[in-house]
Amino acid sequence: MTPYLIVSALLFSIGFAGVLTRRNAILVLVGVELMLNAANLNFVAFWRHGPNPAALDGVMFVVFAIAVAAAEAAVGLALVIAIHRHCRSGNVDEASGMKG
Amino acid sequence: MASLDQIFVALKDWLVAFVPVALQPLAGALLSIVAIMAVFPGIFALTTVVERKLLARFQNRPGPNRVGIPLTKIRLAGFGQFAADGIKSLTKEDIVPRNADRIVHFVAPFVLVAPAFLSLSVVPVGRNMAALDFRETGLLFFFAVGAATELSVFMAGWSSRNKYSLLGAMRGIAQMLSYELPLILSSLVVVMMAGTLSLATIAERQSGVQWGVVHSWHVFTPWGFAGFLIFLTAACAESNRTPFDLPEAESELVAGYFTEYSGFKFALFFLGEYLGMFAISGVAITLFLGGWNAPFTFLDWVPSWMWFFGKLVGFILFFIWLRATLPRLRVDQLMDLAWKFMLPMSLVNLVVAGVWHLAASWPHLLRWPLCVAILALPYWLLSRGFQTRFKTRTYRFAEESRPAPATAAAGP
Amino acid sequence: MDRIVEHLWIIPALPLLAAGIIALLKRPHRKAAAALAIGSLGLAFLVSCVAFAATLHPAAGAGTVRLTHNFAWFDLGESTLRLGWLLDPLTAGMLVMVTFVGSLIFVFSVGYMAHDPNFTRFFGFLSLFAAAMLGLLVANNLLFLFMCWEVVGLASYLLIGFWFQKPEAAAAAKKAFVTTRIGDLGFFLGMVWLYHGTGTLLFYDKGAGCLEQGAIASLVAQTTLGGMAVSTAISLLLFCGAAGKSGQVPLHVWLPDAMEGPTPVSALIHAATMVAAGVFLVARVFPLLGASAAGLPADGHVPHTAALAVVTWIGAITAVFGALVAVAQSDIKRILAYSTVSQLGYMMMGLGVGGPAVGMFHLLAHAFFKALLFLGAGSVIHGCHGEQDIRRMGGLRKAMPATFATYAVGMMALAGFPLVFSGFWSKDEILHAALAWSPSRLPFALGLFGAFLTAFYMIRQMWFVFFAPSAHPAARHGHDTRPDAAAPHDSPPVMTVSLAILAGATVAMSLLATPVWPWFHAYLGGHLDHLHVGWDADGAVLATMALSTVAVALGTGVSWRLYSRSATGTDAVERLVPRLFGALRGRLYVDGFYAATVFRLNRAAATAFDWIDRFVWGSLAGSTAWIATGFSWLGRLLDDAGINPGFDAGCAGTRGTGRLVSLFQNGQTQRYLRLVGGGIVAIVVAVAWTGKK
Amino acid sequence: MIGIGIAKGLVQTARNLLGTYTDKDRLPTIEYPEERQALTEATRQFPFLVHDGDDPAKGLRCVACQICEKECPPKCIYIVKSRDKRVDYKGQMQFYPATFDIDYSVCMSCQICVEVCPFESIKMDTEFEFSTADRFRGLLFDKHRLAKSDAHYHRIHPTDAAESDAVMAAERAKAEAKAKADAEAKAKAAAAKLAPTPAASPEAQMEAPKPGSDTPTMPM
Amino acid sequence: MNPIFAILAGVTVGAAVAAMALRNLVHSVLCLTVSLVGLALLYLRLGAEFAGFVQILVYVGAVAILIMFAVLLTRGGEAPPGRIANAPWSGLAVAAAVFAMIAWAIARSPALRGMAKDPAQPPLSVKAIGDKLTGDLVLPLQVVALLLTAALVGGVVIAMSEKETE
Repeated sequence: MTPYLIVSALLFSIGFAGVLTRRNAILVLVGVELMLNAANLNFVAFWRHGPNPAALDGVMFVVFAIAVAAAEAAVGLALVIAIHRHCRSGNVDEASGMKG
Repeated sequence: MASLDQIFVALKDWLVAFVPVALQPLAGALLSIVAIMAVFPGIFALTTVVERKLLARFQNRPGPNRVGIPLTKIRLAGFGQFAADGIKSLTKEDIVPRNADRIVHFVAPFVLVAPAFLSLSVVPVGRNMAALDFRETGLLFFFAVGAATELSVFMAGWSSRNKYSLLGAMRGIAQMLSYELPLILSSLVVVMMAGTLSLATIAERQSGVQWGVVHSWHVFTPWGFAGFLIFLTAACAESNRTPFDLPEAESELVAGYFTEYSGFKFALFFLGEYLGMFAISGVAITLFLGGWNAPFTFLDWVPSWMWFFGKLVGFILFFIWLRATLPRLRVDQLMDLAWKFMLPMSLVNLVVAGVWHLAASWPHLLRWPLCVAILALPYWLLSRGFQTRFKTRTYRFAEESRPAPATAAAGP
Repeated sequence: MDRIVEHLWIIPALPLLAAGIIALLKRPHRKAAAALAIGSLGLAFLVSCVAFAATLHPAAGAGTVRLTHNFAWFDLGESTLRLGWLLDPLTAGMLVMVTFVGSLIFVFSVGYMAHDPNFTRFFGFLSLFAAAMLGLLVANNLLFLFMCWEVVGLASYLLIGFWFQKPEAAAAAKKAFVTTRIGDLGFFLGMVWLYHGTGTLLFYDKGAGCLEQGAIASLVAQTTLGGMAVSTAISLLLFCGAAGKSGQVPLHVWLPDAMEGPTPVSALIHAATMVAAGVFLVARVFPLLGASAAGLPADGHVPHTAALAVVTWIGAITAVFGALVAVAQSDIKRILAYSTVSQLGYMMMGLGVGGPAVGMFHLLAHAFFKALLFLGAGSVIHGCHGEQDIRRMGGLRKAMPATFATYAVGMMALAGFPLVFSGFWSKDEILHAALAWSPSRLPFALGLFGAFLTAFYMIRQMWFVFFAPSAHPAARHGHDTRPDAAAPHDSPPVMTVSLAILAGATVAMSLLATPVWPWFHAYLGGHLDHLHVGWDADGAVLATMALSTVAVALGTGVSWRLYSRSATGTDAVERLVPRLFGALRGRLYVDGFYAATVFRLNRAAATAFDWIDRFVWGSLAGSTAWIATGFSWLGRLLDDAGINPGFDAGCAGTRGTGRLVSLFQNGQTQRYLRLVGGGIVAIVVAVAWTGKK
Repeated sequence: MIGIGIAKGLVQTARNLLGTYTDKDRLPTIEYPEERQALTEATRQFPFLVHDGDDPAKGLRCVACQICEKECPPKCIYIVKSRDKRVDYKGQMQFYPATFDIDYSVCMSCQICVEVCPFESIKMDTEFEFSTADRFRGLLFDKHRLAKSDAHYHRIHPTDAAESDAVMAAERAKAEAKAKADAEAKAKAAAAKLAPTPAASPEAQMEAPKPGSDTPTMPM
Repeated sequence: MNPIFAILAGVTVGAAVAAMALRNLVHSVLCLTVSLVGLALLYLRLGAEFAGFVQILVYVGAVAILIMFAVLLTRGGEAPPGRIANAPWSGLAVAAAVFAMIAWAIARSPALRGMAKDPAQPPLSVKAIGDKLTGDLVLPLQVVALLLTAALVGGVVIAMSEKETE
């Protein structure tokens, strides 16, 4: 149990570090994906070791999270493409203007 | 007869019994792996020759018929060809473009072949003969593993740094993604009706008897038949076979995403494609054509694995036949077919399956026409829409410039 | 009987199926589309007739036939959401009317839209509309009714904007959609409140429905703002929706504009069916409106509740308002549109003063003759090649005799010519009920005035279209820009036959509700078995009849006299009272008023928020930076003074502060996120620390 | 409807496939090294040099006039003229090729050399199996490899050979006639020196230019 | 610790680090894919077959390809010149702090200590998942379906909008 949680925490932190530092917007999204997946690992681990595995709650969470993450990726990447068209750059720090 | 049917299972058990108990599962798995790694590439090797020979015959040529046993006069009707090809591809120079991304370029063919083997391992090739039997998620495993193919195609196309490769990869990914939907939806019908994702169970469920002597294959129902046709078409596209071979269209893109591969890696791509075709054919057989079941009850004495491989050979021959018959589609036609025809039809087929299930107690005379009608009407409407798109081409300028008497002469 | 109500869903399902199939068809499949649409609605008509027949024979002692069939839709946590079908005389009558009139309009459309390239799409939309409307009628659940109600709104939006290439049509569609949405907001709130209050949205559910004794009693017992009963508040909110859909006065603006759609659409939506949905809704939830502390409204007796009073007043005002504006319009369809507004007002008034039977009879009668009039107008427009201005028509009596004859029937029914026209009886009933309304006689007076105006503007229209000598030669030949176009011609049989059938129905309807044989009341009220032929009305009925006849005659006479003597070109009334006429032509400036108030308010609010954003928040944010810069500037000043090099350190510190402050404002998401991350860690550590203690 | 066309196509190709096993016309391929198609007389592959008699070294008809070398479009012919002369088939003294090479890897089989040769000495062969491991030496044919007997020529292209024999016979006849005339003229001149008769000399003058004017325009 | 778990965890975490650290975007995404496959295998080890295969199907089959397309559409096929990170040290420090916090919480959690070391494989049939999805969770399922549709439309609209104005 604990090793899984540690792996999950590591993945979360790695993703978080990527989100915090990488300049490229796509890699920021990749970091977010990693964070989401870390959470999913937690769900599965707790489902397996939790008190009531027959209720399937953890697995259902994961299934829904995957579906939502797919939607998030689609919209996020569309945004990145739109920003790229607009600013001619895929870097988050260059898209800091709030006006047009 | 039962002994012959289970001969391989018995053989495996006998061999495994020599190993210490603790290692027996491992040994069993290894044996299965060896069997798969031996049988299917073997079929692949034979298929390459058979395909070339048959295609030649379709085009009124004899095809390869020379290479036999070296240093003798024995020709084996050309079946030594695959060994020659194999040796050639193993010994050819391995060329990597200077600008290529070496690691990705190297890994891509393996990413293609490994999932192909994995997906073969869930196909039940006979009674009790599936290397991996996921009782809950067999079909899902197949589709999940198949997803890696797209990645491999992308890796190969991108890492080559060649516009043809990249174009081929993009085409290939678009095609695979588009056709995966009808593929999954049409197999979903079977999952719905069988109530399980396990391929072995699905195959077993088709051993019932209907109409006296016929085994209840799914293809003998309206939804099964429609689903089978959709699955077949989508399978054709998923395995990049003509008429859906746009990703590697030699006349347009040289060889698509594996333009920049040579020697052994090229052979791996070739192998991977064919293994993918075998796997998807195997799944089609399992889902619709009764798996390892005989078509008629009085043929049950033939061992189950023979039926499976017989059907597989039938599939391979059919794919070759298709390749010899149909010209390649254009990209827009390809997408239209997937999204405007196959996807709606597979959704309609889901409805039909539901109706079939609800009408389980009805007499056949009512149930059949109803389901056929629900299928036929959208089919008719949708294909009417296509007629304008696929109408016969007229070569305006060519015909105008042609002198009048020559037109009659150029008839045939 | 139960089988019928169980399978009531077939009626809306048929057109829905047709709409679905038509949606798959392609443009050239015109015949298939028309055949599907008409066939499905015709079938629905037959099924409706069966359902109607079922309501004619109530079980002994049961009073009204009221069949329900409820079923669970889905589970929502612990509660189950249930839907159901309802068959009672109200539903059955409306079903027959909608399917009958609808079928005729569909047939008419085949001729009217014959040259439109989007013929197939048109029939798809029509079928969708019919399906939604029928679904609305058979619903036994306010939520399902609301869903169909919204689909009706959508279909109407699509149909009004059918010629979306015309900017007016697109704008009209948008206007109709938005305006009715305002009413629907009220409807929705009312529905939610009703659910909150009663825990069900089923109308009738063996005593547990929201329109039955138990639920209503509990609603009446509760009070809300200002001592108003909850039932009244809910009723008024629901009435908001009805007012939006039925074009009652504050929300009527969309209806005349909706005439931009094809004429059959105007006939179907804005005369016969959709606008009637609001009236139908009020009739459907009448028990709620009529609920008072005394309990449910009994048959035949209409209580005086606050909700019904509002309905009455709004109805009366609408009736007169619509009629007044109609007097000054010159577009043939627009006159009819305002006439519809006015007649809807009558219906509402009838509901308020006389109960469902009165209002609904006017609704049904109006549906027939207004559909007739609209189709007649369509025939005229079709015959005049798209000309819609009545001042440029004239003398069409001879050119299109069939249209003229049927139009005259419709016009007389609308104006309420005595005895053989349904409009007379239905209007008369409303007036009679208004006369008996104890709170005030003013609605009666308004109704009478409306009757006068109705006759006036209809005669005006008839005169301009059919009688007036044509001053403009172009009018004879259709449009100005096409001098070589054919002369006005009568419409093809496929159109005139529909007109004739509707005219016949209009006259036939008049037999159903005379005081001599009030069949319709008995039918709606559920005492058909007590019905007998005979005069048992009081003197007030006769008096009302006489008064309304006088009003109609007066209107007819004045109008005829004014117009037949006047020179063509200008309007007689306009010459008499130009200012009033101008005001009326400008629709009493309601649209302008909205433009000047609501829209401007909205824009002003937007500007204000923009200003606040820009200056208040902007300057707040800016001032933070300014303060920081100020500090650093100060620091530099001190440094420049050079009193002490030690100030360098302080200066740097200040500048650092400034930079630090500006760090928060640099638009770099990642920096913000870092702070968030650090903050979370800090909070967790802090909490853990204090928790340990 | 989608599918009908596909089915029709499948039937068509299936007929083709099965037909190859039953119908000779559907499988026209000849398995080459073992089976060979009989060559038609018009077959022409690469040029060779004709020699009369048995000895290629002596009997070559070529007189090293180098017309073919000049005319050859890809310039694959290389000729070195001999220093001495020898008697040719007409019996005249002519040069002969000391070297005559044709590079078959360059030759494009256009047959122009054959067209321009005035001496019927270069002709097209039907041989085509020249595959070799050495693409430079192996395909550079010298005069020993190029020389083939007139009998060979008769075997592969009998009609053409007969024609060229006829042409050569005519030439030879003319040459002999000319030689005879020359001899007679010489004799007459000698006689005239001895006893000049005015009647005889114009005859001889008229006859003499005749063969000379014909020879250069002789085709083939 | 089980060696198979150690290998899987190592591959997953290592690939994640590579995904976040590599310069070339395509390599990053490929590493992300490896990491996601590793996660799927971890799910399998935990007995959640369904979740594992769905993870591969969706992430490898769809999301990874989607990201690849986005990378190529934004011309990210080449390794970008210049800096690839903004002020990396402070970001890393924050991330490390977050990790430390979570790890501390895990280490000190009393709830974890009470849990069984390796409980019996819980039954996980796809049928049960299906029943759950169409039973209790039907509303969330509908909502997710709506969300996916909205995301589809939204994605198309966002990615297309600028083109019209240009």
